[in-house]
Amino acid sequence: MKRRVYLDHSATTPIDPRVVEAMLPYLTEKFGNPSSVHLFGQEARAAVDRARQLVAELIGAQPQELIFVSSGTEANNLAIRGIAERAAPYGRHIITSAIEHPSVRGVCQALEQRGWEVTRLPVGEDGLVRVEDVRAAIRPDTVLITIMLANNEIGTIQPIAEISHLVREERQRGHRHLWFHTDAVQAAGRMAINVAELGCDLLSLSGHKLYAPKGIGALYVRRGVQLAPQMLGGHQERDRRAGTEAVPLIVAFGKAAELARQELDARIERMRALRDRFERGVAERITDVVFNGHRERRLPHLSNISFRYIEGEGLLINLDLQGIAVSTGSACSSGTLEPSPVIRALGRDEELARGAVRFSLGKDTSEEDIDYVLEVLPQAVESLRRISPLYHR
Amino acid sequence: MKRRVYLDHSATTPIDPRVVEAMLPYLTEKFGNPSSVHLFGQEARAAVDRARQLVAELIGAQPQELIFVSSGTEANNLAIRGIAERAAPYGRHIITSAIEHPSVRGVCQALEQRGWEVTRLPVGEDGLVRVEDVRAAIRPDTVLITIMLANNEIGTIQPIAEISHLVREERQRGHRHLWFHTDAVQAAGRMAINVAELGCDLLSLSGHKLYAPKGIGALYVRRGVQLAPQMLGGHQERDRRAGTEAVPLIVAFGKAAELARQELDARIERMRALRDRFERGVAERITDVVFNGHRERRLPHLSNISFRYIEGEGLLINLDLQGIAVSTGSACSSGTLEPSPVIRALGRDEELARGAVRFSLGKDTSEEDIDYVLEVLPQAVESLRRISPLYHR
Amino acid sequence: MYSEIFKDHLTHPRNAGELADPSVVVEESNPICGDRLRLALRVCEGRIEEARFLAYGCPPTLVCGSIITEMIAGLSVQDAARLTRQDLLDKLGGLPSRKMHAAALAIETLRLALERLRGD
Amino acid sequence: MYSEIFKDHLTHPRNAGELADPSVVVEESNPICGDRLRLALRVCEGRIEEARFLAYGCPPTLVCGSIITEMIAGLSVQDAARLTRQDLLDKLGGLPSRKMHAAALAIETLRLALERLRGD
Ligand SMILES: Cc1ncc(COP(=O)(O)O)c(C=O)c1O
Ligand SMILES: Cc1ncc(COP(=O)(O)O)c(C=O)c1O
Ligand code: FES
Ligand code: FES
Repeated sequence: MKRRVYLDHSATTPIDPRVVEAMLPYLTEKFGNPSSVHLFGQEARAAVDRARQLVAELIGAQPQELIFVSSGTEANNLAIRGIAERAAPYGRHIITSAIEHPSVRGVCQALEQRGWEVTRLPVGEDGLVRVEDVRAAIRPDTVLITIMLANNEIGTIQPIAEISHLVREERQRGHRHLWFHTDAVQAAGRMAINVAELGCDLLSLSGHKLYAPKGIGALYVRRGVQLAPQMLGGHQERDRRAGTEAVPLIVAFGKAAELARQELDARIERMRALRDRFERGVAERITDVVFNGHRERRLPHLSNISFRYIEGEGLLINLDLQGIAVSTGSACSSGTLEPSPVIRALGRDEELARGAVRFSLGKDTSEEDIDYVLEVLPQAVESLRRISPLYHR
Repeated sequence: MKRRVYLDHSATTPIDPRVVEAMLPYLTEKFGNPSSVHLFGQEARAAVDRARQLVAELIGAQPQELIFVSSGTEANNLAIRGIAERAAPYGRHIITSAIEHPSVRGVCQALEQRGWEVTRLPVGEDGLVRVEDVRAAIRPDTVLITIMLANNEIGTIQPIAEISHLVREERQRGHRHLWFHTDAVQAAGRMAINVAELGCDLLSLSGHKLYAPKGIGALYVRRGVQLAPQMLGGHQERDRRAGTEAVPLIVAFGKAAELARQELDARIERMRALRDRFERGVAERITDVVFNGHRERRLPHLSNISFRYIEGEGLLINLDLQGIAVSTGSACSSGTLEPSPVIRALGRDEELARGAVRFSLGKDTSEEDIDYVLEVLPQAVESLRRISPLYHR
Repeated sequence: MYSEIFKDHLTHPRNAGELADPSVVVEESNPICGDRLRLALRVCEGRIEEARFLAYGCPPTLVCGSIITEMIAGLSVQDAARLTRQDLLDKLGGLPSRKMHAAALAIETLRLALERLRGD
Repeated sequence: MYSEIFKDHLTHPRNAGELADPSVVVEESNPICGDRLRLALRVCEGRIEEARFLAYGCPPTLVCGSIITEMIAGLSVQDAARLTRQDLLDKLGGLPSRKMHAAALAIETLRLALERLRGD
């Protein structure tokens, strides 16, 4: 069979074999329910505790500050709805950005329908939120700011520490009921994360973006922050998220977090070098391309490119038939007709928004992979352009 | 090492090796995100579709009537909150039973705190809800009845089909905004389930009770029933539950459901025979015991016994130290001081409630396992009774 | 998700490009999503001798352009006018429901081209 | 969850039962949860010669009964009166916080027994 190159690590990552190995005992003999008092249960409980420690270490948190949930989407839902439910008596205004993941966007929209006000901050052409815009948007009834750490389509890294600084100033001025959440689902494992340095109150993670299986995520909740639980009827996760713990997935997440922490620098260096080589290759070989997102302040594994005159999905399928997996916009929002709202938010015209393709590398992407894509991509673009009426204008 | 006998299958089950085998490819090479358009994604999508078909077949449903969620707890939350949110304009009264799982109890309680009224039907000494009590409790503003199919502590099987009959009569009388949910988490794989025969509108399932891993569940929602989604911001599960699908767990759940359907009769027969042998052995060897729950209308794998004069947890640990895993009450409600509300609901005094122990068998429990327990249990009970002041009264 | 024929046309579009001496050229854009299709026909004695297309948009739009030119090349104008959306769908092995309007665009563009011809 | 000493006392309780000729017998019940502890002491010349217990309730209550009788056997009444909850906890390897009241019950029952003795 022809070469297969997976360049869609922003959608999901393959599971690291060391992670599979770590979770395997919990899929076989160590199957206890952590709530059980007997040995089987205690064994499972201990494994969950160890994993919690490892995930906490990835972001510089305390283990008891983490709540395991089923996905990044659930982490975002829990964070925003959990704060909103508690904070409603103090105000019903939320500040967010125009380029959040659909799960943040969706929850904010639902709150809007219940009478909340939502300010969606624009981003510049570089895909970055301006701290000054955040400052200007804060009102006395603002209770939550939710701005992602790194974007999932263009990889831009938002000035979270600076926004936290603002939030602390506000609090000192007596604005006590103001919380700050950041969605770090796309960032984790691709940049160093330290909650103390970021200064946020809540932070979302998802396992399957860092070589753990799908079905597990976590929400960091800074000690002292009160959150209304959204899954009710059980004492798990210190009464903050009911339901039998997904022990094998939690163990896997722990192992993946440990590896991500240990190997972070090497992964970043490798991915960035290959990504830059890729982008240079594209710039040399293909005309009329626009690179999306700030050149420096972005994740090292991701390259978002708009190809003029053509539409991304045709290119995606063309590449797929040649063994190369990429994506247009966010996998989660696919199935819709609208061109990516993220690329539109950069001020790009509709043609560039529809022509945007995301190439996202992984820790195991090789030079050969990139060379193969550089070989195939120009022809694929060319063949689509040849049939485009826009190209023949 | 000494023999280890796991008799806590109601808390969780070991994963069937055939289930592990089925899911393994989705933990390794087939890691795609089902929302992705490329081949990796389509492969994952196809696997999810197949699994959905298999789970649907277990309960006689159509695949599109199933929503995959992360646990039985989430299924119950989604069912009750999802209906309540939609139905609120028509009434704010719920009927439930006194012996529901904490996840149903917890959600009902939370609704009560928001101004809903909840009628909790008692059960008889046999642990069964009376259909006449349900009839009498229905009011014009009743929008939801939620009564479990089989109880998790004593295994009693509620008259769900009869209650559905009532609900249909009510609807014919013009009471259109009335829905019926049943929690079948404990029942699935231990009795035949057919949603057409049961006649319910919603039904909850959990993978880890039928030899699939923890972290996956499903909610059956009869075609046409409108449910407000609780996890927002993504098109997954036909817009009814956002978040990247837990593909390996879904595949595992599908395989486990297939096996449960194929082997159901044999499993039931085997477990019932061993359970009955166990109960006969206990009755012969130990005095002052009370068997809890209706003798016939109950699941075949479960035996709940109150040992007079002693407390369950001491017995649990004593048995655990001899390699036997059992539980007191529901694993999920452990960590509290209150004696099991389920046993209390049967009208037992507090001593019997505190002395209740649940023995729950699995499809692979053997005669030798039971014989070992019958050898160890009488001594353990005796040794605890010897130090009990109640015994020396 | 897509049929083999579909993929084949996507990677090897037939009759792509422009005609040196077209009898008619029309370009239509889809009001729903902005996809575009340009058809150029050379007709001689009531028969479509050559057909060329250019398309911009999602894969179904591109493929419909390629397939429809293949279907009409050599047909009489009358026969071409009788082609339906369903004929096109049958040929390309179906489309997901949310992409049906790609086939509608192709048929509509063809209809317009034939009308324009008659009008000349 | 529980220490080795704890498990050992649970499966092999020391000094369980009643005394034929006790100097004092007290039975206390825990107001929080209804657990019960009965202590019987035989005291001779200010020294606890023998101690027996009976207990009903959760494992910590049972174990506290067993351990406290072991701790006080042979002690002078004065020394026994000086035993604290912490001494007991140290001996049994700690308790989860929600079970601390089991140790409290044991100390309280001992205190009452010694008081009753003095009162006689
Ligand atoms: C930035 C961001 N937030 C949230 C999510 C949702 O996470 P999950 O796929 O675990 O539901 C994603 C994944 O697509 C993401 O990239
Ligand atoms: C009857 C019943 N309902 C719901 C649940 C909760 O399911 P899960 O453990 O998957 O959250 C359980 C499991 O303890 C149960 O027995
Ligand atoms: S997106 Fe409308 S036809 Fe292509
Ligand atoms: S339950 Fe209170 S001390 Fe045992």
